[in-house]
Amino acid sequence: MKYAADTSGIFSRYDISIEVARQKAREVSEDVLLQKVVEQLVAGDEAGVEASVELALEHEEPMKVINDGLIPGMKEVSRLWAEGVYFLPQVILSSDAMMAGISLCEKRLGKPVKKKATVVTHTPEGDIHDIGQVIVNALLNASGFEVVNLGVDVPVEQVVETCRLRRPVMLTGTALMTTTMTAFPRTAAGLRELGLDIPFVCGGGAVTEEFVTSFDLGIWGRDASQAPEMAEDAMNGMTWQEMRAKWNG
Amino acid sequence: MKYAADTSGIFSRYDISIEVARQKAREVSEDVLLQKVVEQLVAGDEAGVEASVELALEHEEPMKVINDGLIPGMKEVSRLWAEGVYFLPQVILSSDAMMAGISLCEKRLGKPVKKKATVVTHTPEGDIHDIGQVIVNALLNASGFEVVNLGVDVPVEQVVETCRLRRPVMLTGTALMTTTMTAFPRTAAGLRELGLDIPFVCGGGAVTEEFVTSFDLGIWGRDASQAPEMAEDAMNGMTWQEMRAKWNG
Amino acid sequence: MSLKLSNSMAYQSPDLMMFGSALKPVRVRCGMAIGGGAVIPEIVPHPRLGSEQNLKTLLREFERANGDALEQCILLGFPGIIIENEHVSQMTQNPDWGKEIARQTAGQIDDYYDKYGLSAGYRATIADLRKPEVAHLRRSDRASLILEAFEACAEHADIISIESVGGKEISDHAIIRNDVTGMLFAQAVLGGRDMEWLWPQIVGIAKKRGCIAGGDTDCAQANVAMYLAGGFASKDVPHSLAALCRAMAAGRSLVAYECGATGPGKDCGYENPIIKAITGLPMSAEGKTSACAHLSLCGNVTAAVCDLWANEAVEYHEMFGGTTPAVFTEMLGYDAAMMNSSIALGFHKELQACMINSDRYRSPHGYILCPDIAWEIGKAIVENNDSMYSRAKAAALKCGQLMLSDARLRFTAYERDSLLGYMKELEALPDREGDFIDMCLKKYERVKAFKPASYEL
Amino acid sequence: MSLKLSNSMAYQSPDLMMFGSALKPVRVRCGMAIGGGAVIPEIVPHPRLGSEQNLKTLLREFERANGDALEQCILLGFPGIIIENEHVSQMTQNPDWGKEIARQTAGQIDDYYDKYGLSAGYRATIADLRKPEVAHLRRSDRASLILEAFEACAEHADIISIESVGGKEISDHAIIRNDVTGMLFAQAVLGGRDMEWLWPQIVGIAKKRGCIAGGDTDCAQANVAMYLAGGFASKDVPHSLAALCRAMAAGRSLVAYECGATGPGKDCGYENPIIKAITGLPMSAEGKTSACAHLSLCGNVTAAVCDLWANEAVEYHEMFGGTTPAVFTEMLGYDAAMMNSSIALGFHKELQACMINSDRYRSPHGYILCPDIAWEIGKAIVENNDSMYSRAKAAALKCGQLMLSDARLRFTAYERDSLLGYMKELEALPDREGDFIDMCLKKYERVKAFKPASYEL
Ligand SMILES: [Zn+2]
Ligand SMILES: [Zn+2]
Ligand SMILES: [Zn+2]
Repeated sequence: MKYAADTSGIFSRYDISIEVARQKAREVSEDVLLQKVVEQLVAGDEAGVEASVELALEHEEPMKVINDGLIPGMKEVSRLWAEGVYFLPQVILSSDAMMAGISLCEKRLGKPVKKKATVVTHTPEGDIHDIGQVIVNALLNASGFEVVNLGVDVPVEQVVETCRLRRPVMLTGTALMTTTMTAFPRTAAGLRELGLDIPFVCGGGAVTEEFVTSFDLGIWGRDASQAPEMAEDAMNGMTWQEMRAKWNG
Repeated sequence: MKYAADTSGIFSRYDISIEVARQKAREVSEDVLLQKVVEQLVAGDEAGVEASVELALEHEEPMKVINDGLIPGMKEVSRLWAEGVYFLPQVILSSDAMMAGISLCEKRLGKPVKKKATVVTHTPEGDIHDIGQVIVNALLNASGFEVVNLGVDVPVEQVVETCRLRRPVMLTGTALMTTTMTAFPRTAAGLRELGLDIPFVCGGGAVTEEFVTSFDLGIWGRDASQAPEMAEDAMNGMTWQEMRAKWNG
Repeated sequence: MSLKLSNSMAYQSPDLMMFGSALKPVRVRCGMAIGGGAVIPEIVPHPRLGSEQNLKTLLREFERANGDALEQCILLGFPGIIIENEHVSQMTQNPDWGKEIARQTAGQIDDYYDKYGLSAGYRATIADLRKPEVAHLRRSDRASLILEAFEACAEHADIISIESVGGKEISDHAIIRNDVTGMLFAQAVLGGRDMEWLWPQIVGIAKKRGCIAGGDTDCAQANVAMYLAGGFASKDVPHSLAALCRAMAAGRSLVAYECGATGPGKDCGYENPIIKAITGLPMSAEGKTSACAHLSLCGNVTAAVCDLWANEAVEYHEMFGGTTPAVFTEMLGYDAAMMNSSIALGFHKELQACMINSDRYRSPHGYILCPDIAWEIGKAIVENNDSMYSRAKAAALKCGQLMLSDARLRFTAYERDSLLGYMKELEALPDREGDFIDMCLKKYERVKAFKPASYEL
Repeated sequence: MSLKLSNSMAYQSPDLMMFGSALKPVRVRCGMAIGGGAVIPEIVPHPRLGSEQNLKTLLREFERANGDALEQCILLGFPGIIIENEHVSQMTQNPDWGKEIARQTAGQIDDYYDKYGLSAGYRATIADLRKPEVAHLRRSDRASLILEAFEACAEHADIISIESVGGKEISDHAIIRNDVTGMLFAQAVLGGRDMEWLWPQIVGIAKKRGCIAGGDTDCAQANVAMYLAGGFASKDVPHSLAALCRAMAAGRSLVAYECGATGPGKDCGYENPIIKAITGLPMSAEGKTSACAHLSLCGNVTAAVCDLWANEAVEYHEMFGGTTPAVFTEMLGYDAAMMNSSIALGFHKELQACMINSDRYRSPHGYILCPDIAWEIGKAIVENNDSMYSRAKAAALKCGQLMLSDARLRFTAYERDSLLGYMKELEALPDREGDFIDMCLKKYERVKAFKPASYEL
């Protein structure tokens, strides 16, 4: 087999030319023990976070470990992701590590830490490529939301009933096939009937902006990574109309 | 340059394997002079038709030349086209020849022959590939309809006004670009406002069945060759709903 | 006539013609050469229904469509791309609209160049609003408007083009009547004369603005014939007539380059291989990857000597894999990558042979676009350059002779009889252009939209 | 385990592998051979939103979509085509629906054969409804239903296939955590075991009904990794991990053929070149012309040893040039025509070299699908056939070594570091499958949907 000596007319490796130089995490805390928590968290090392949180808890209050260690650490991870330094798995691993650390703090506190707000997530009919909801769940967890994950193949009635009981600030739905996304407008209609004007973010494969913005409550999500910021908006009281104006169009 | 000896894996010449054997026109009239008219007409020979019509008119009434010569000749052409023997240009040339023959008969009659019914045709905004209306006009003429051809770049108001004045049994519109077909629903609305429920056949390039059947009066035309039969349906009193049910879906 | 008609072949042999290389490459503003050794994809998105309502919605539509194409190049590592926007009528009717869209796209291209080093260029194709039925081709508001639109777009675009319509009123009449004489008159005499008036003005504007005068295509005539000829089950127009129209189109579209256009010729100019043989200028082509716009029986062979590889037109909307401009950029870009691989490997002659063999004997149209046949037709054009009429007639006759002389090109009985009829008709035509014009003015005087004054006849 | 794992290579050298030819071609009902010397297009239309409402609307939708593809072959002179319908869930949930659509399509195919002599075949791909989260993979209504659907479709279809989902609950967890161990467990151990249960039943049904048991694809795992790896600007999953997952997928998908499937393997099985090297069976592939479904960094190279050339999935709707099945049939058919031209000319090695050079150094995924690399990975599989685990691990290690050993394949620093990390992790894994399974059962016991009983673990 013959290989071309000059490939410049064939392809350009933009990934290499634009690679962002790796950065170390910034120093977040002057407390050596808490800074250690941060570093382990930024490294996505779950066992390491558990160890350093245990150590920190010997000297600090659990809420301080959370507020001055785990949360700023996760913020640092988000920054590295936003700047193109981190890849998704690094964020997920840090999120897993944070959840493990919080769990230890909660054990010490003797009660669960209050979450920011509740988000319900679901997939009306699963497809073999459907990983969107898995990512959405992990990112929402990492951002401090309580995630009620209904999983795949969820009937419309169950989604509506869960929203009635849990009163989430936001509902998400992912679908990959056009023939399953018909569930979305029916879900939205069910919520409206109960007077629940919950922003309903829909996304995934075949789900188009045009379709989602054709029914009330619907906001089109282009990418799973948008979920946390959308949830913040909803938590801060934005209506679905305001969210649609901000995120779509 | 090297050429492959065996092209069977590359292409199949279905056109050759399915070619319909050429057929002579059937004998339509026992009258030698009228049969001559038929043969010239089927051959698409305008000058020949004119000559043989002149000859026939020396012995026959003009309406007999039309009804027993020109019209059965054109029917024979339509049959040959429907059976895949004739190509479009042969139909158009025969149509031209028929119009010339009828014109001679009308001169002898001293008045125009009554047409079957009126059809209005137009193109809201012309595109350089737009030949659909030209074909529709020729085929409708050939089938004995009075064609009011508004041409290209016709404003909605002019179409509606013409329909109000001429009361056609059918309106056609052709468009090639999506950005011009927005005129169709506006035209349809204009007609409905005046209570004119005229079947409005729309077709051409970017015009989809889905779009045309989304507004009242609209019937989607897949191909210019459907126009005469559609006009017959309209003339026979079919409503736009009935025509849509027959031709679309 | 003052225009000097081409009298020689730029390529001394069809064997020298190859995709990706033209004898006279041109450069877009970012420096990327067209015809300089690599095939570049040319993507043509079309705005959705409703987006033409106002400038704002149209700007947004093209921002997405053109942006999606640029982004796809980065995602997949394509080194370069040309984006063409064919004006919907509103963009030419309001020259500012065309200008703002050109400005916006030039800005997007600059951004991608700065951020990633992507080489890209923008072709603005003005809509020819001059409908022969409703406007004088030279003296009418519509005629002024298109020149104004050229001026406006030339400031930002890399390339300006048009698909001019001179002669269409006659060709629409003739093509559905098997009238090869009418097609010759429409394409060579009317189309040629209209271009001779139009193109020096376009070239002047391009020179003033520092952009490239791309070229013209006989989309309005030869492509209508090709579309009507359709596939193997179609019964509208014989394929042999469509092939003759293509040969005649070469004599017509050549006028743009004789007036100073430098290429790249437009994708839908299937006559471009003939023109490249004569002029040595770079050409765009479309084939299988323009199936989104229309079918064709020459899906691969049209790539044989192309410099840009295009999709003709795809309406903007979503597919599972992304928006249509992204999807078609991917397909065009990989087609180009394969061609460029062959160049880098020295296998370009072999790849070209595969393209040619795919379609050479599939249909008459594919046959005459093979480089060797295209070159022969070009030679007939330059050797019969007494007039636009004489060269187009010579092109058609040569085209017909070549088709009939190759036993491997098969015809149905109907196609063959039709072709023999056209040849006889062409051979019987007068020698001198003046006589031919006199004959046609009389023959077509009753054709509704035909106004000889539009052509100063 | 009773299944005999492959212990030799069907192809003695990668140089012997070529598009259009397989060592063991198969024939569809009309007699057309797949892998018998010509590449055949395989079109996959997807029904529109709403058409799944009832059997009548769905029948009408597929009647149009499949009919448009067949008609396009006639219009353009394509000698043969395979139509694949991937079941939307309703077609498998109601096995009669899938059956009626198969019956209708078989009728359409017969009509085109009778009228024109077109050679066509129909592949029915059953939807794997067995979601590990909600159903036992072997003992549940959903498991029974898919077997019932196979029975129903096998009566009329030429080829039956599935994209089975065993292991997906672990791979979804692992892929976004950079967890190569989890991917190995999901693909080789769980996916392999599930296929070992499923495929003998499919093969039995096919034999009984006289149709072809096509094959499986690791769409649910390796393709999810590939989609997430995305293009050059994506930051979801390293491309080097997606490449390792592809190598491991070969060990998994191979099980179908070891259970008696004969190919053609499904288009989206990018692991198919490796499997073809081992088995000699015909394989479908997709590349640039499946841009409608998803982007890929291996648009040309996947054609290098394909027998069918496909588009993965395109939703039915209208484009300017016709409906999407017609448009994509045209593009696929011309791609195939070019490959078949090269075979007829004896230029197939040159064309294959162009395909390979297009993508070999574009990305890791393109690199490992080159025939020589795919063959080496296949060799590692058959030489380490103690267990499904050992061969998939060997495939991944060989894949990583080959990627790292070719200096022309460039990596970003992040990609290289990631790859080195995966290699170290893989090397540290236990030798024996039993030990590995014990380790993983413990490691993943908290993963929500994972039920070891579904795999009899
Ligand atoms: Zn064009
Ligand atoms: Zn898939
Ligand atoms: Zn798949």
